[in-house]
Amino acid sequence: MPELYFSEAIRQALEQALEHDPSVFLMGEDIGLYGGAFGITRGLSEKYGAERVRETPISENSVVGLAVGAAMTGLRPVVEIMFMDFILLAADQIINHAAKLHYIYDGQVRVPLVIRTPAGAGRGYGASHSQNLESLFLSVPGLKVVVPATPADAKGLLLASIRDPNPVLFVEPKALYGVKGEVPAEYYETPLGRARTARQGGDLTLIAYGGGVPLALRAAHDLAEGGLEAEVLDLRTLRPMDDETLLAAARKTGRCIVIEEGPLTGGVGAEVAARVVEGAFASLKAPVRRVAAKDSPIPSAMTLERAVMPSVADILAAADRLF
Amino acid sequence: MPELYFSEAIRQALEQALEHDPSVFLMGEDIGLYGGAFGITRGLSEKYGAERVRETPISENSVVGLAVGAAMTGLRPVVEIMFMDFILLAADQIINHAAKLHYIYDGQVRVPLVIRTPAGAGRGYGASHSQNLESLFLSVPGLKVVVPATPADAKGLLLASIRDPNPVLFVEPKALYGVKGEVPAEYYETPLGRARTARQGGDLTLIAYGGGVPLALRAAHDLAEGGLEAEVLDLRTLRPMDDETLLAAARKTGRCIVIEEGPLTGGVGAEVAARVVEGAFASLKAPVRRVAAKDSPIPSAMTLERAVMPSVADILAAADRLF
Amino acid sequence: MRPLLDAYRVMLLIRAVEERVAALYADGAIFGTCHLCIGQEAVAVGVAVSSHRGHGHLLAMGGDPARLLGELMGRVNGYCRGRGGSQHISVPALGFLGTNGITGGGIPIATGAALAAKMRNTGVAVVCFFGDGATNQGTFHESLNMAALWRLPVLYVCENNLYAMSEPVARTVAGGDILQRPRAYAMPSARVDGMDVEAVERAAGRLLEGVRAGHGPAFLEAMTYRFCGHSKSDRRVYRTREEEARWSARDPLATTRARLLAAGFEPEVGRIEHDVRSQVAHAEEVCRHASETPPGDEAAEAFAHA
Amino acid sequence: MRPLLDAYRVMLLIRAVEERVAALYADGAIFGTCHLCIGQEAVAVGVAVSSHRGHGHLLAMGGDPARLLGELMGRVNGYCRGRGGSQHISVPALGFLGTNGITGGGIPIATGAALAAKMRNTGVAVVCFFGDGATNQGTFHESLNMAALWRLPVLYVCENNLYAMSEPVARTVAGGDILQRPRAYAMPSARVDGMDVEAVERAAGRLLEGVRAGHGPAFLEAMTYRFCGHSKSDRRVYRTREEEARWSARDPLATTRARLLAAGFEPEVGRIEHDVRSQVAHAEEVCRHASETPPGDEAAEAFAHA
Ligand SMILES: Cc1ncc(C[n+]2csc(CCOP(=O)(O)OP(=O)(O)O)c2C)c(N)n1
Ligand SMILES: Cc1ncc(C[n+]2csc(CCOP(=O)(O)OP(=O)(O)O)c2C)c(N)n1
Ligand SMILES: [Mg+2]
Ligand SMILES: [Mg+2]
Repeated sequence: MPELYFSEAIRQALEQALEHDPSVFLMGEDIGLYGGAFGITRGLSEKYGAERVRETPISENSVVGLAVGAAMTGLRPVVEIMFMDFILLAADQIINHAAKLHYIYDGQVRVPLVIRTPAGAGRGYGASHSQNLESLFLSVPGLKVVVPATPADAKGLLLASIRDPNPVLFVEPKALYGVKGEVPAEYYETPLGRARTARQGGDLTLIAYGGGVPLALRAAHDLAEGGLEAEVLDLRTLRPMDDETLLAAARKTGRCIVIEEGPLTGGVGAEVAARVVEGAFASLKAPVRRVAAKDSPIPSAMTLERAVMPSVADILAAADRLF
Repeated sequence: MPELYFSEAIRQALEQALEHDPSVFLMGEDIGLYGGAFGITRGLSEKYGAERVRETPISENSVVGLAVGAAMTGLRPVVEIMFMDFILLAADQIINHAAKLHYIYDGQVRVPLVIRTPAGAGRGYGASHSQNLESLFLSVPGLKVVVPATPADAKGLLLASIRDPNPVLFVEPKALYGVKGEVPAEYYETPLGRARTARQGGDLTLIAYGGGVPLALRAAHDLAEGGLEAEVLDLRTLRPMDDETLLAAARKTGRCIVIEEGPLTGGVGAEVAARVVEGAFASLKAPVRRVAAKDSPIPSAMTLERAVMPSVADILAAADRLF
Repeated sequence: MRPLLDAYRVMLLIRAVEERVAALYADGAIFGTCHLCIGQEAVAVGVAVSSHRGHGHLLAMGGDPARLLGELMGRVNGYCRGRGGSQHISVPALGFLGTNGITGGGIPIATGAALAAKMRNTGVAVVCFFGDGATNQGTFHESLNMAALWRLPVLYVCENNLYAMSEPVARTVAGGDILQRPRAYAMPSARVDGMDVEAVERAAGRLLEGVRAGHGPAFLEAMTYRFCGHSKSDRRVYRTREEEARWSARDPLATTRARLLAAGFEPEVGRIEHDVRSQVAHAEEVCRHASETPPGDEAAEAFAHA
Repeated sequence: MRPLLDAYRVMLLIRAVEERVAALYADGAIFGTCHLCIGQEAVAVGVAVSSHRGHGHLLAMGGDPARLLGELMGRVNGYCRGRGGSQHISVPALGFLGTNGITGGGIPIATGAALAAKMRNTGVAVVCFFGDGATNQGTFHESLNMAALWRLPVLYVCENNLYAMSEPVARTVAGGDILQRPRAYAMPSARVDGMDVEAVERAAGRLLEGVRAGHGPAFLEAMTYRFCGHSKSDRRVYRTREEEARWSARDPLATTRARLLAAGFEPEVGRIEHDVRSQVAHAEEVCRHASETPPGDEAAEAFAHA
């Protein structure tokens, strides 16, 4: 199977979607010749033209709003928000419009819209270019939230998101763009709403998603050297969350750590912990622990950014407290 | 002590702040002669003038942005966002700017800014005028989130919010505007970050805030008739959350229900549940249960709105499952 | 005069429905809030994406008064079975994309529908309604800029009723002239007396011709007035009774009726008035007999299923 | 010629610092990203709320190159000890409210500072910098509208460098003329050759006079060019080398230097060049010796304490 970078897997998904479905089109800032800030769309405007790879002015809220209108009337827009931080400008169109219209209009319309956006820190870009804001969107009824952790999932989940009849927030951990993995060449969809067991283990369960998954796997590796076998669950879709797989993984070991790159308070980990407690209380041998970023804006200096972001050491420390 | 409506208590706080501190001023749509959509600021522009009770065009993001700039340079703006739903338009200025500047500018600036906004359903206003969006703002480092549940707290917490050196999101449950209670006439501040025990009880703990508090108290009343004494905790400040009081209340009974008016998934209840599990696991006799709105947009029809919102019956049903 | 008779029928229907809405609201039969467009009927005739003040637009697009009233009353016969309510009604089958509770929220959506129309080559032109207040929202500018850049088939119609809730245009629109805004994007624009239905139709028709011909978006400002308060709780302290009287004297219904009578259409006018009265009475009857919408699995239905 | 000599010194300092920033970034001594203003120095001289491309503005306001470099390098001597980085530097003590990583995000903040200046009667006028691309953000319009309505003391300076990242103005600004935008709010405005520092100072001075006199906001569009890529990873596929060469020929530093030499200021120019070189070398030295900022209790410091 061909090996692709995570970023290439996304580009391939976009290309196959454009090829496969004439109603798909892309919108975003600098996504044409320039190829987008992370080069994801490089080459696509040359192949599919400026109509279907539509560069926009810097107007995030209305760009998403236009996509909502286009999605309601027969197209499938895929919007790139250059950095997830900028999505806050479009919060109104996403939450008050895209996510609600299907329900409040009693099923008469659908809003098949994908918003792709790179998230996360690790590059010293500072507080306005480094956030993981997915937890803000977790509480929005009508919106799906997807975060891939491998190149193969990046492609399959993106294709499934584009075909989904709902608005989907597709979060791309930018730290993973440079990760390589096997990616089937043909068109395929990886179903939304299903978690993936990334590693088997019977002693404790590490629940992660996106950029947290490689951290969890590294921690699992270290734990194994100490004789503890960690199961690693990759949530993949945060909403709808795969309760069945999540609860089975939690019950299997009774000891859980939830890992995320966003800040601790009000994070995705809170929701996971609450679900695990509600659904697997009898099996729990220890409190569900959360490993996340510190509750501060993301600083730019490398020393500070590292201190604020969650680490393998944090996971190991949390694991220690489970036994 | 004089009895005031919740809405009057807020007006009194605004009036005393305007009187007490010349750097305080109000901004918002229709807050002048009209008195704001809910009449909260009625009479204030007549008394303090159009400069300090400043009506704005419909431009939520920039109105908050102006307030950020004014707060950085010596004033204490209090912005009214007419309905909490509209705050999504200002998410960028609140989250990317107001909440971050103090930290990223290394303490050189402060942003003492209050955003008051009415939240919640129950009036049939429909999906764009009924949301509880506080859980979205719970995960924002640098932002305080306050939700009063009584007239006395509405006044004291608002005055404390206005004097706080940080941006504060002050959520006003609109269903409570018409509730009466004793309110001291003089200027006073109720400290942020401290929960309040609204009712004592040893059998189970109901943890609520804002409009969830009266629900919890009604449920506690019904439970008492069945012989169960519920403690009712009013969180008052969601961020920073009063862990000490919260955990003590959870440990006291070992049986907890968290109640909120916003939707279940990704809600404030998730954070509370996660904290209780992390901090009071050994005392828990049952899983922490969450009672919240259903995970749908808020419908307008009364029958549907009622079905979607949390009820006393929901709390009683959750309590049943705790024993 | 056939078109004017048709216009009169639609305007009268709008007025009659709005009056019943006001009465039903006062009786408690309608829950929630709603924004009446009484006085502004002349603007509504002929057009597809609306604002919070959208009952008239929907009726002008051929909406069924019974299904509109049913929506406001939360009945199963409502266009959205009461899920939406006054500010969130959509009737895609009529080309009515929807009312919108967020001021300025519908403007990019309309513009996106125009983008889709252009990309799909459907020949459709979109009409987008909003008020003077909405022109202060960032989305207004962002959307007009994109529409102009991409020559999208959309006619923006600003119903300038002199106030955004209680705030007069002079205090919210810098420079005071809304038409300077589309002009900043080099967009063709015109102002029209919004109380004169024929003038509105002519002006809109002229601009729509250009839009349909592929010349890109256009902008129409219709000067109008809302006869009632902003919403049901409005005490109208921000304007004088004299100003209201001046505008009432220009009631578009009265003007249109007078024109028709002067042209000898008394029998037709009588018939229309009778028809509309019974149509609205019937609509209300239908709603009173329709059941309130029973809740289902609302959370599951927040998502569309494949 | 004293002012021109001063201007030359500042511009040279900006250029020299930016060149070191580029080199340090290439060496890995600067982490993250940054947007150089090389080519745009002429615009920066004299002004207080900035954009993502703000090093020059800060230096022009009297910023210390060592503390600027220290910020980019994440050292304790940085203005914000590295917490902010290139796009989030504030030096309130110099009246420099801050750079801003959100395109258009600084515009309402500057406007709010002007509101505070007016309400507090401080006599301060605020200058707000942003690029052509930022004029497409809703905040731009919303803020200009409020500034004009309330006659706030703010000068908006649009550095039109023909591109927003890779997107040329013709493809992002409908009608192509940015000055039509402030005019829509009846705001005094002017366009100036942004490569000519004297012209910029004159034009800004003229507009600021009105601003300071209480006539309300004004708008200056400075036509300029960024000589480097948008940020460090930019391959500049969207513009030609010929275009770049045409603009390079108008390098504001070279022009200013030539004027000074022609006026016989060779010794002064030499001294300035020597001073700046050693100032920047010294600044870099200071930073290399400063320690990296050690983490503290970052979460606790997210809040201000009373
Ligand atoms: C984002 C947002 N802000 C504020 C409101 C509250 N609101 C509803 S209508 C209105 C006035 C709108 O004025 P205009 O656009 O002139 O329309 P009109 O009501 O006059 O028809 C306001 C402020 C809202 N619904 N949405
Ligand atoms: C809200 C937001 N959208 C997009 C970006 C990414 N971005 C940074 S600078 C820039 C271009 C800005 O263009 P312009 O305003 O002309 O300034 P210039 O870079 O040309 O100086 C873009 C798109 C951003 N930082 N913030
Ligand atoms: Mg109006
Ligand atoms: Mg530019």
